[in-house]
Amino acid sequence: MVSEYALGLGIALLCAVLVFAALSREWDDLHRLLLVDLVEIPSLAIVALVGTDLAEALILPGLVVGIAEMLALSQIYLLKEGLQERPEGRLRIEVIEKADAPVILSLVLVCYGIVLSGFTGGGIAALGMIFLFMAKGAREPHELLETAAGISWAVWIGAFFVFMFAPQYWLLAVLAAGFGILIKVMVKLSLVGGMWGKPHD
Amino acid sequence: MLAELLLAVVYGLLLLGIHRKVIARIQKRPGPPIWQEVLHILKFSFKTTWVPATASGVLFVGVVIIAIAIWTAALLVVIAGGSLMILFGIYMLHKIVEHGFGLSSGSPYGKFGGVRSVISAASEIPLFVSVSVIALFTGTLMIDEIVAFEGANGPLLLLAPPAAIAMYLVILSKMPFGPFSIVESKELVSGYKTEHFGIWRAGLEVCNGLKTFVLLNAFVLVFIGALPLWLLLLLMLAILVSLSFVCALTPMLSPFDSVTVQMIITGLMLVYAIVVWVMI
Amino acid sequence: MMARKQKMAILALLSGSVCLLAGVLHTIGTFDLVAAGIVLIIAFPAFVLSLFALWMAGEHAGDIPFMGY
Amino acid sequence: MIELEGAPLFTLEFGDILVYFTPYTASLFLLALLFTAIVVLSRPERQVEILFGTDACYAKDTSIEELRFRRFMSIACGLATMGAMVSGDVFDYTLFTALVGVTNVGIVAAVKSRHVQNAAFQYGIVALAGTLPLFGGAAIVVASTGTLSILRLAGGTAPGAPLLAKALLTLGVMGEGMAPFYAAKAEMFRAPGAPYVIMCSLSSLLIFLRVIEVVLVI
Repeated sequence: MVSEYALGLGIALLCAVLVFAALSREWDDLHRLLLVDLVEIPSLAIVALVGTDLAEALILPGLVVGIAEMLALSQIYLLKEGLQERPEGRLRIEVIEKADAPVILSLVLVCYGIVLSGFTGGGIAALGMIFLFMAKGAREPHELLETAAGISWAVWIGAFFVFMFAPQYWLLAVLAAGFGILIKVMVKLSLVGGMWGKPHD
Repeated sequence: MLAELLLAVVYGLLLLGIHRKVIARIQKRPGPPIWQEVLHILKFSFKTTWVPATASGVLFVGVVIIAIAIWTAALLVVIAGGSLMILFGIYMLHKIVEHGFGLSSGSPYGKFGGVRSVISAASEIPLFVSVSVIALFTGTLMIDEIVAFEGANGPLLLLAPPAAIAMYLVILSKMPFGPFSIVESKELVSGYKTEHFGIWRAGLEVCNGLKTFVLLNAFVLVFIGALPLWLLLLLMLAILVSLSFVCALTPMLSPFDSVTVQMIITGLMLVYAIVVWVMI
Repeated sequence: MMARKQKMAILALLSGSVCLLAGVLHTIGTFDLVAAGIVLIIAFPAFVLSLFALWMAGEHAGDIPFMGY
Repeated sequence: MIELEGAPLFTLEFGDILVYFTPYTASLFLLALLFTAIVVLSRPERQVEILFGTDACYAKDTSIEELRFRRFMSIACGLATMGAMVSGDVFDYTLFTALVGVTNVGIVAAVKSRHVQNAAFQYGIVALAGTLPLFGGAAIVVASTGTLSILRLAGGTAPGAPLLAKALLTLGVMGEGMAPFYAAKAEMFRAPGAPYVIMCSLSSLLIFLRVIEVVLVI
């Protein structure tokens, strides 16, 4: 009887072999870039197969590094192909731009996100902010948001040090970590709404 | 320890001089005197020296210091009977040194030398195979324990001849005027050394003397065993002369062929390592 | 401002005596091989280069300037 | 472990995450540190180009902006390499290795030469594909032995890692810039800025030297 883990591993490795076969046959750079993104998925599957809390902790950094490489490669692709044009148009709905509703709706979402805290909370609060930015057609202050993200990340890391060196203050550390990741995820996701258009105009 | 260091520098340079002499005699040339490399150091150290205007100064000078330092470290590892892994690491790092020499000056000749050194990266893998086969046979990588193993079971040269051949080829690929010395072939003036003149070049030659001594010494220690000093030096000389014969009788390969041949050798060595691993 | 020759002489003397000291201390058994080795790895390249530089350093300023390519 | 490379000199544990030095990894760490220091201190060289068929030659200058970005990337690469040298658990090691891959692309990405950018892109594809065997190898190690700590795996208290995991780890590191996959990387060395470019080859060399140690002891 084959164990479930071995079966899963076999299937994931088979997928990996398929992707690599495709990668070796493909010569168009853009398509290869897309295929490489597909390589990430079986690799995450292999990590996920571990099936413990640790696996969850391992997937996140793996995913982050993968996405970082992906972004860097896409940027180089744009540079080397000389593709400089970016979409100019934005969502412009005058009714929404003038109304108060988006403000209220996003306020509700942000408040609910803060109540939830952590990853999910960050996601929901970010949704509210994205909605606000898109509806108002506003340009968010990138530098300010980046600074906020950086500080909250430092808070998150600091919380981990509290866990390691002063475990008796765990409640404080949990709160700090939850708050840190909330702000971090919120800010990072809300940048997605503002990444269009000319950079730094 | 200081005595060994000085001996290594002088004897290594002497070996390189003998290398040139033997090659010359095989090719029916008179050849330079055998202490030519020692004279070279003296000559270069008495030249006016500066750092080229286009060079990346810190790297240009720093790489000379690093070159001498890593091979001093390698010699100390061999003397102390330390880990073969460290020796292997230092050997691979010599590639970075060549790269640094070539690229730091901005000269196209040096750059080509450095890039050629980088593309012949396959030449290190036989050493790794040799190291891992030794580990499989003796169960250790510390040189003194390997020597003790040989005292009990006979020299590794007889137990694992292909590993010895692999290391021999590794030493060959670092010898000047050999089939694989594309990094300093004459169409690149002097390859990666082109722009290092005066005392920088003298420092590099000190490193070369040390390197030759360390590699040959490690070969004798690892594959034959502990010997009295005079016999060790004699055996090193014998191995060097055999290397000189190979260098004198083979043409320098083109960069492409050199890399291809090194890749084929690497492939064969890997197959051998797998066979040994399965058998033991 | 010290002359280049003098600077190199000091450096060579210093690194040379450090090398010698490490070697001697190792021989009489005060230093173990690792400690002496680390000292030697740092001091020996410095000694070699400063010694070479000492030989040819001009006693007064005014090297031939490099004119560029 | 003790037979292979000498006893650990220093160990620092944060639960599962640990940092340790053996004589071998300590020497590799010091080299990474040394070259990072050179990157910090050194200015890039001015590459001299010859106009083909003529006697004319000219020296290229590197703009300050490009210099800053590439120096930052090289320092990041040096830090990632140092991290890979000292980290005592397999997953952190693979993470740092993947980071070396990203920063290597970054080091040459700012160079305004089509050849270099093309090479960087091709290398990036290989490096990104290499993360699958890397993370996969680490995941198989933890799934089959229950621990990621190299010291515990080497000490014999945990069952040895399967051969598949070791092979995948080695393959992944080779994908980040070693021998057969090196072809994608060679053109990157056309780029001017020797101290930075050297970081590319030094980092992949050092992580390769480290993976040999990891694979032999676990």
